[in-house]
Amino acid sequence: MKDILKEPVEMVSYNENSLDGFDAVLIPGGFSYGDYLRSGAIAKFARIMPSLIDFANAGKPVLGVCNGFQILTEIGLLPGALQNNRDMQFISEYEALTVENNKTIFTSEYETKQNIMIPIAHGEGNYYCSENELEDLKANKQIVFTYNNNPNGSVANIAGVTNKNGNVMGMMPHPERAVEKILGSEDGVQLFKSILKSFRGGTEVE
Amino acid sequence: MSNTEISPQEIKDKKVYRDWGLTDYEYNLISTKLLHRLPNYTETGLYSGMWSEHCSYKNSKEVLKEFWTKGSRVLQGPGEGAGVLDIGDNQAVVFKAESHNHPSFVEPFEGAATGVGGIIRDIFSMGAKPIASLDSLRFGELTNSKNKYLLEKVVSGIAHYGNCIGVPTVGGEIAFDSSYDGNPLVNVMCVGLMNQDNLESGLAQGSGNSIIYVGAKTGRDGINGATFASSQFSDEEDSDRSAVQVGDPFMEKLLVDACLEIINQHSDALVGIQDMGACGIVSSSAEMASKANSGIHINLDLVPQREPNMTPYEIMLSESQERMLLCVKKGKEQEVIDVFKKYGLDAVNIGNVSDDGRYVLTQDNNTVCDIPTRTLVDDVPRYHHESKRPARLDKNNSANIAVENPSKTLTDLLSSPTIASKHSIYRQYDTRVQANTVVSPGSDSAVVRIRHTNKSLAMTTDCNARYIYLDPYIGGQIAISEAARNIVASGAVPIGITDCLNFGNPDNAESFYELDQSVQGISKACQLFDTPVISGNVSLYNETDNKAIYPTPMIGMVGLIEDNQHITTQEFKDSNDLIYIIGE
Amino acid sequence: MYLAKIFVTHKKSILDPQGEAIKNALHRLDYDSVTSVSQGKYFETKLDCDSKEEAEKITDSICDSLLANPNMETYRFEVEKVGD
Amino acid sequence: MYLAKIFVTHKKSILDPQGEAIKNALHRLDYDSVTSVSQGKYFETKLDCDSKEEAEKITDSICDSLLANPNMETYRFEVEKVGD
Ligand SMILES: Nc1ncnc2c1ncn2[C@@H]1O[C@H](COP(=O)(O)OP(=O)(O)O)[C@@H](O)[C@H]1O
Repeated sequence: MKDILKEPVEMVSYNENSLDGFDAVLIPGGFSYGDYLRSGAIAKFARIMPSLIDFANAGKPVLGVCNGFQILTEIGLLPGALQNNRDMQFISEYEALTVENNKTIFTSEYETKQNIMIPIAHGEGNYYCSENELEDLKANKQIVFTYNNNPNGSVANIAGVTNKNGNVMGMMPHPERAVEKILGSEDGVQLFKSILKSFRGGTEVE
Repeated sequence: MSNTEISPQEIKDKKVYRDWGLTDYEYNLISTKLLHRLPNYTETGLYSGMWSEHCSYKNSKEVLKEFWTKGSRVLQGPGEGAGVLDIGDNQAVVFKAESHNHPSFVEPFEGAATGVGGIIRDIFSMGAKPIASLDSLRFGELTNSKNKYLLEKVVSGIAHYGNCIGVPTVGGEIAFDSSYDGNPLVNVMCVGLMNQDNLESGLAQGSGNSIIYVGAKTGRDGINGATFASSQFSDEEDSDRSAVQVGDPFMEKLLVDACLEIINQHSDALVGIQDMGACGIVSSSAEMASKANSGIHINLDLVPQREPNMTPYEIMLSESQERMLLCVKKGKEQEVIDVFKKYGLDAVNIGNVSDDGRYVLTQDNNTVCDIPTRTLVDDVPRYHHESKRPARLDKNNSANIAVENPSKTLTDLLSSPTIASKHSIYRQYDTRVQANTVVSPGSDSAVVRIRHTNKSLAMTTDCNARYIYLDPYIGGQIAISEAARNIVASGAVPIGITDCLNFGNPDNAESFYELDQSVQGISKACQLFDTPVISGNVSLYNETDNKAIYPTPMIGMVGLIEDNQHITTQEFKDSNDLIYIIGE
Repeated sequence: MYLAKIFVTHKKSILDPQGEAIKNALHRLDYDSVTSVSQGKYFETKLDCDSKEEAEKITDSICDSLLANPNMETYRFEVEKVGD
Repeated sequence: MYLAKIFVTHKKSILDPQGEAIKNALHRLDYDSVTSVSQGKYFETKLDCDSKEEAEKITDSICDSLLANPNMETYRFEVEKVGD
């Protein structure tokens, strides 16, 4: 964010208890608490979490990537759960995704059905939700990204979903690792531009 | 091994020291020349660990002297946790490789994982942020299900540790040959990046300064791992289970962050820092003290312990993972301990530096060890080995290979596991975490950019052991040349190497010849490529039932890319591009 | 002191990738008589409580909040009194 | 058809980072009465065998060769006859 879009960002420790003054929250990947037990299971009790839930319930944007997605499902801000990959191996790979819904604050800079390349790196990225939940997700257009070649066994090829309100999104692929040409893809940049654009009441971001 | 300690006299009479790997000659040297008395149980244990090949290099020092270690970029050559090279702009690259062969055979997942953890500690103990790791693996043929199992577990162990701690595994190499049946090789290399001002060393000096223990508690895991690593396998030892160490990458992540914070922000408090690797507390503390001609006094009651009733021997030789030893200026202890506290890590002042040169341990107010520090580190005998050229080298080695059906030969070659794509392996590694990986596995060498500059580092591991087997001297040169070709092909200039010398028993004159000659070949080639040897590791006794592995000196090479425009990858880019073959 | 033995298992309706992977591995090893495998987690916790009821209450609450993910898992446990 | 319930647990002397992490999390959540946690695995397998003895023999062999890691883990199991 800081390097590419020249926007100020700050790291907030899991041990703090306030998110006052922030416009948006990104919960990054990485293995919180060693991911013992289940990914995200222990992190959901970090001291910052109640503030995060308030922040999300106030309608402000929250994006969870990879481990961040797992945490958001664990604390109930997003439906479903993430379980072990179908073949039980960690997978690190560039994956082709389809943008299913570009009417969210996270995806307005993409075209619907646009194909993008974003890397994944996870061992527990196999998205699961019940049939009823899946019907709801579809009906509310909460499915934002799908995999073109489902690498991990996710239900309905789901790679990223939002909450009903559309202000909380979780995704297993790493858009923040696809923001520079030198690293292989810039397809993640539009996602961050979309968020900024929504703050600025729809003004384009350069 | 029982916990009831036997008396010094019994150790001598029953030659118990032999079970711990000390020879009669070594034991007599210790008792008659160095101590002028019989060492007690604890002391004998400390000597057996410190005088093992793994800690002392007593069988390989003669050979390692031959390595070319100079060069204008060298800020730190062999001898510290890792080597350091100047890459300009006041920055430095730090790297080293380490073998974890024996532990990975006994317990492949944890053995490989803790190998990664250990090499990462070597890197940040120098003051560098670990930015990438690579591996170099050898197994027997995959037609054997035990080898398949080892491969699967080793790869997932490396993946687990690297992925959890957030250091990308960006490359490596792997080959299969029946000579590694029963003795796989698991070598890992780590590369770090630092500001030259932060260069640290493993020193304990200044009488009265404090020795601080940080990280995981000490348990009985891996006790005597180093002496164990230096003795031959036999089929019975398959069931040896005492040496299993379990890694905790999350703890290590905290250790990295906390130690780097101390190095960056509290350097005036810090005298020296070293990781506790092979032979745990004894090797780190004795090496740090002997480097500064200091003595050291440790109170074992203060060492954090995971299990009750541990003996001094067990505490000192435990190889529990994720532990560091620091020497901190008197009066600054709390400042340092507070930083670790913030990260939720145990940090305890367990002793002090002294100026009497003695290595003193106390437990329950009893002195359990009091010996000159230098006898643990500097007085280890160095062995000169007989070298004999293996007869096979003088046989007519030329082979006539007639290819009758080229397309079949091609598909046969491509489907042999050693040549086939390694995608199924490296897809399990998080190759891009930290978001600096420009070229991930699948090309010639990996490329990791240096953020906020226009520069990058290229890195590769290589060794074709068959060439070394056929001609150790030329084979050694070929290994360096192959690594250099991979580095150059990615657009970088080779700047230095690390190595892991995996060989058989040096007492076997032919094995020793292979070691000696390949080191000379490597050294010669390094001089020609201007790639000094700045760090490395030796793993001897890689034998099963007296049959040695192929001699396998793994080379880890790093290159510098001064302008990111120069980065190139392996694949063909466009149709109609011309293809050239360069060279003979 | 009480000992709780806790079993966390996959809900039946959900595909269990671990169980499947193990079953396939067993078949490759010629254990053909194995017709199904499910893998769950097994915890043993020691609790310093005054009564069995209290230990059960705490165990239930721990399972609910941390040890099991109610979206995909169910749990059951047994509590017994033990020495020290 | 037989059902085997298999418990795989950590050997005592071996570091158990998972158990520690869970215990620490529980203490942060003020479950102070929990004095120790160890995490193991729990399997249920169905076996199509002719006798309980045979099912037990196979289960033992499966544990030994695949489900438990003899370097770090121990196991125990119970086999019972079930329908279908
Ligand atoms: N064990 C491994 N771990 C990670 N990457 C590997 C491993 N083995 C091979 N690779 C990667 O696969 C690619 C091809 O490797 P290799 O066949 O050794 O290439 P070369 O012969 O050109 O050196 C390289 O990018 C290398 O880093």
